Amino acid sequence: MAFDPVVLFFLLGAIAGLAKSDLKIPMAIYEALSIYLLLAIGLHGGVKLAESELVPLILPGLAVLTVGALIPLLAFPVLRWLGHMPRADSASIAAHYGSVSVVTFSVAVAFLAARGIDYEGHMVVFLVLLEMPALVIGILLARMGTKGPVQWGKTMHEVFFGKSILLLAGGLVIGFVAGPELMDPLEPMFFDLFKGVLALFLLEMGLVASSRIAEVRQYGLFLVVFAIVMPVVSAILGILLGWGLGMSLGGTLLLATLYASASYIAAPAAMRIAVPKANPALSIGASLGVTFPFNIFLGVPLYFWMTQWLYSLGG
Amino acid sequence: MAFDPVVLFFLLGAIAGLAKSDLKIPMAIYEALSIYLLLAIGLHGGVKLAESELVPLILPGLAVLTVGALIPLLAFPVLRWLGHMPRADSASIAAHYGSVSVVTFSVAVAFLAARGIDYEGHMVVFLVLLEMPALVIGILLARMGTKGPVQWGKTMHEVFFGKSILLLAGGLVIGFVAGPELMDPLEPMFFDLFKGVLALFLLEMGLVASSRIAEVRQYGLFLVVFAIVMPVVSAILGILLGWGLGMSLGGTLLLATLYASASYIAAPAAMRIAVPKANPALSIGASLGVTFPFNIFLGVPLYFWMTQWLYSLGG
Amino acid sequence: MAFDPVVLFFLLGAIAGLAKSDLKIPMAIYEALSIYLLLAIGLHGGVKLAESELVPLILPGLAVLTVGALIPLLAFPVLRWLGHMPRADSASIAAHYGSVSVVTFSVAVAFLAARGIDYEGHMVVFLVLLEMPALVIGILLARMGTKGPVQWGKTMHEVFFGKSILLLAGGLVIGFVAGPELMDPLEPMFFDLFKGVLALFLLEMGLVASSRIAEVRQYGLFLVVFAIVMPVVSAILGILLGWGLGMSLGGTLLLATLYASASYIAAPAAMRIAVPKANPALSIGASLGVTFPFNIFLGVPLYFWMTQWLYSLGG
Amino acid sequence: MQSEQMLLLTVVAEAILEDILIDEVRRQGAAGYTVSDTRGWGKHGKRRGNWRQGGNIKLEVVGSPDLCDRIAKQFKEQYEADYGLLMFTSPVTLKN
Amino acid sequence: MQSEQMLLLTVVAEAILEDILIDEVRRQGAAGYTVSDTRGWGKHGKRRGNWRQGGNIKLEVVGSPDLCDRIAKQFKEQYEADYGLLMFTSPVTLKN
Amino acid sequence: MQSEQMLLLTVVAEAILEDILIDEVRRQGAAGYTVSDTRGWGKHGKRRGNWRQGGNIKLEVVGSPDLCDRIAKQFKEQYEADYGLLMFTSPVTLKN
Ligand SMILES: Nc1ncnc2c1ncn2[C@@H]1O[C@H](COP(=O)(O)O)[C@@H](O)[C@H]1O
Ligand SMILES: Nc1ncnc2c1ncn2[C@@H]1O[C@H](COP(=O)(O)O)[C@@H](O)[C@H]1O
Ligand SMILES: Nc1ncnc2c1ncn2[C@@H]1O[C@H](COP(=O)(O)O)[C@@H](O)[C@H]1O
Ligand code: NA
Ligand code: NA
Ligand code: NA
Repeated sequence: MAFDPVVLFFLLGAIAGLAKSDLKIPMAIYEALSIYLLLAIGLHGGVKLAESELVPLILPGLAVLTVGALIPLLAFPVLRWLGHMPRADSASIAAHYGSVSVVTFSVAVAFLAARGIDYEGHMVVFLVLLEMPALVIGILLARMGTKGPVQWGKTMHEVFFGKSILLLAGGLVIGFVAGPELMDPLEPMFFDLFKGVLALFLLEMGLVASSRIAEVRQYGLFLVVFAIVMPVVSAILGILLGWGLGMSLGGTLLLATLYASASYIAAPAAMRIAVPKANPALSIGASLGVTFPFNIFLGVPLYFWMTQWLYSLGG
Repeated sequence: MAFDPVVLFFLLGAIAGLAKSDLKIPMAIYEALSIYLLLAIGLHGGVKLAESELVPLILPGLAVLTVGALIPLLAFPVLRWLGHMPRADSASIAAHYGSVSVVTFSVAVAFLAARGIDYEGHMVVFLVLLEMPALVIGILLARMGTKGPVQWGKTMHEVFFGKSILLLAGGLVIGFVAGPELMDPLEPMFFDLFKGVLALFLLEMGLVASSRIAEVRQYGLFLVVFAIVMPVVSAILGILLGWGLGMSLGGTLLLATLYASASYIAAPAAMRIAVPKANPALSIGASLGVTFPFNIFLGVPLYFWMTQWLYSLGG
Repeated sequence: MAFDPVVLFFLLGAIAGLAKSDLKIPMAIYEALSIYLLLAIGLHGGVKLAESELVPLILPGLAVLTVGALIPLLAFPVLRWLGHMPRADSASIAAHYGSVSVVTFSVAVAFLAARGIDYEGHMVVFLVLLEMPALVIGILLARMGTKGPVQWGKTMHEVFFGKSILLLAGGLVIGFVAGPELMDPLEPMFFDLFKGVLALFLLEMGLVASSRIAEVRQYGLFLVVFAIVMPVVSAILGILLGWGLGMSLGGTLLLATLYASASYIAAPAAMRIAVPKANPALSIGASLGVTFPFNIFLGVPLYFWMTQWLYSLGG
Repeated sequence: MQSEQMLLLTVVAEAILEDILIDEVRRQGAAGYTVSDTRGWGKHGKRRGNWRQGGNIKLEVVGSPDLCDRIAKQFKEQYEADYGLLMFTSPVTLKN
Repeated sequence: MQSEQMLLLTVVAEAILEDILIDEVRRQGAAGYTVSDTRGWGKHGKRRGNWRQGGNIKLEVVGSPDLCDRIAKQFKEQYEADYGLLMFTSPVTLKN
Repeated sequence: MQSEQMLLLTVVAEAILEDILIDEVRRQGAAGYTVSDTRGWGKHGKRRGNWRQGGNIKLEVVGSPDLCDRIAKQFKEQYEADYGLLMFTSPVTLKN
């Protein structure tokens, strides 16, 4: 299997982390790279969206949201009763897996680009939409059976005006309003450099993930298995739905990847405020230390292979 | 009116700021973006200058400087006697409005580029020249009638070797010495990315300006009105002068924008040292919270419209 | 002599530093630029290497390493007995001059690119190989005649997993594995921007070097003379070896530059841990304050001129 | 401010709490506060500071013993159970 | 340095004053100083630290009570009226 | 932790020592530590903090007088001769 070079940067970062190298991406750079990626993905989607019709998207959008909401509801009981995990942790992890990862999505986009496969521009709209509901469900799951007020105001604010949603949605609107022509002078920055920035970000992700793997190991095999099986199950849901909605091959892969991916930017921040009893090392460890590398190395190619197989039947 | 997408980034930043989003551009990135913009503008001008003759610029340069020096002398009495503001504040604000804003200039450059309108390469020389004199005038205005020594040495050093002048002038010289050919391998960095970096910088400017608007509101309507009327008056001076000097349409727009723009990088630093009694919240609030957004959204198109109108008469 | 504009950025930085300007490159940006340069040089070399055969490189590689190891062994006695410097300092400085500078190498690469001269792709392999041995030799030289355990583990770890080697070697492997085609989407980031990033890095180097020059002056003329003569001697070794090995003109210039350059990223970190008695102001002052500017302004053109002269004889 | 013995209250906490803690400090009537970015390690594990919310902040408030006590008590009640938190006071002499 | 009781003088001030304050500290004969970047809020409003000069620095000097007094007095005279400034001392025991 | 008088040990040192010092602090049995980036000047010259290893770190440990003494003694022996280093303690009252 020929890996896309970007995922090799993750490997390099992970090696540096495991070898306790003095390589460190400064915090300011990490923040800047993530701001760039969120904006660029948003702008990209906005420009694509400007070329498509919006009304026919409403029903598929609802379907994508509904199935997306199933994921945390599926994950929670597994974690709670199969994994014997505390309620708060089960809810928080479920929220992480119901939400999405922009970087995993970006790797899948790069995967398609390398193969010259097109996809629907509104996938980025789905990305924005899918980020939030799982967080709300996770908070509700955590609250059930406990008392005391949940900091809803603060939490909803954290979610809606958190930088993830704000930059994705903001980029989407700017790209949409401006359209392809006016965006032209911004292309060298936000399109041409995209994959290079992604590579640098993955380097840092490798550094971080390597420290998380050690942490997640403490919590036993169950969580590791969950962090691998859950995304595959979610991806299958995505493939079936994409196929059912008549989406393109590329679009279906992206939907599968969205479902399969677990959040580690928006979800941790929101859960830390709304579900303080949940141990963040567990959820970030699973999503960043296991699921993220699984997805970019094996998951995306696997989901692609499954999608192709299904589409070859249907075609 | 179709806005250039770069100004939409300002809007996005302002929304994030007003909504108290957790989006933050790290200080190191802000510093890096501003270093980049100053250098790139300088290099750009230097390369253009390398293609033009220098001697015929001396007289127009003097005219541009002289009229530029009028602006703080005009602003000061208005602030002092119409606005009843303390001497120090009147002088400091006058200095801010007499000096120039590199980012406003950049937005006007992008405005011209989007319309395919050319301009004189030496405009960047004017940008460098106009940055300083207003600061000196402001300091003198603040000193009149007070006693005690002014920290001239420290202040002049702050101005001449402040990063603004240094990077602009440095870039100008490098671009001029190297010329278009040798600059070629630096183009992807300093030219192609220019508008993208400007967009990111405007995102941060929006974040900052949103916090300044609240502050300036405290000081009453007078300052807000001043921050809108003053740039229009200055722009008109610029348009008349550009027209009188026989400058091109593009060049005249840039001169008007220079006069209309108010400094918020070099001036605040110099004034804080040289006129400590002036309240920085007032001057930065007016220049960044009101004049800057006014200029990029309404001012530049307005000055362009006025210039076009004048030139259609003359032609 | 028409200077490449990138070295003018060094001059601008040095002027800013000497004039005590408030221009500062934030630490995070410095770190990011150096990470970029190391990675980009590695990737560049890897892609070039993917197009060449590896086996015939083993013998020349050994020759390059052997001659490279001579340099610190030559420098040490000069410093110790001619310069009457303490053992620790002599050893540490010898290690700095035996190791290599990635930025000096980059300036030479840009020098060749501007002249359209090609070079062997495996030069970057030599760059990686030459970084380490001199450090080990320096440590051994410092230990001779003293007692107490050397922190070998810590030091070797510092060297092998220091960010320099890790990013260079990592980039090399990624570029090699991916090959030119898969690297294509990474080109805008890692190739097109290379010279621009180098320019910004040199700006910072100028700022830093200007503060080092003052420090090195304290230590008298001997060190300054050493910091100029030593690189020329090393370069001559490199030119003769390159010529003897039948390398191309461009390759020989790069080899000469590698030998002539002195480390200021990897070596200082390793020496500070392994030879704590050595005064870091001495070694960094000489390598960064004198040798680095000497090399980029005069050295590289001089070595090129010498190489050309030799090759014109041979040809 | 100068007559009475003043205390410096130092709070090290997860960076995500910055805005909440600051609001509380202002509500309790402090005359000011100072914040800086830090990293560290404690009962809640390692805080590397790789990114903003993976690090700690240090919040410092100079105030009367009573004010510092009130703030510390409030923080202890609300955040000690679930968040990384270290709080201590030390006597200081104001010089302005 | 160890015999006498030493003080730690902490100065929080607008970042633009960094070089001026440092020069003064050296002129007064301090053996060293330490500076870090901070943000905060006080009588002069919010100092967000979005960019270098929109933030504060914290300057720390370990020295004799006399030295710390001299420095603080000088700063108070020159900068308190017009700049954001907080200064306090606390007793410390040197360990090297 | 609250019964006994606690000390805050502050160590300012060259940034390259960060990992080594931290390992030692944990080995000596501290319950935690806090690190921040600083710059400064002292006997070993100016530490500008232009890049990571050209600056200083400040390492803070709250612990018993005995622990702080042990750590300071160890650092003094191993690093004072060759590295930029400043160490001092001050009494603190834990609030959690
Ligand atoms: N004994 C200590 N000395 C210094 N800092 C500490 C100590 N204990 C905890 N901290 C800091 O407080 C943060 C939270 O502590 P904890 O709740 O123990 O994880 C840690 O990440 C450290 O930065
Ligand atoms: N009571 C306080 N406690 C902690 N820090 C303070 C306090 N008052 C002021 N500061 C800091 O000192 C800076 C200047 O104070 P001020 O002159 O009151 O605006 C503020 O921005 C804060 O960082
Ligand atoms: N008297 C002092 N007050 C505050 N900080 C100091 C003092 N002396 C040294 N330092 C800090 O400790 C570091 C190392 O000190 P030194 O070993 O004296 O060079 C310096 O770079 C300063 O950051
Ligand atoms: Na998901
Ligand atoms: Na103006
Ligand atoms: Na060398």
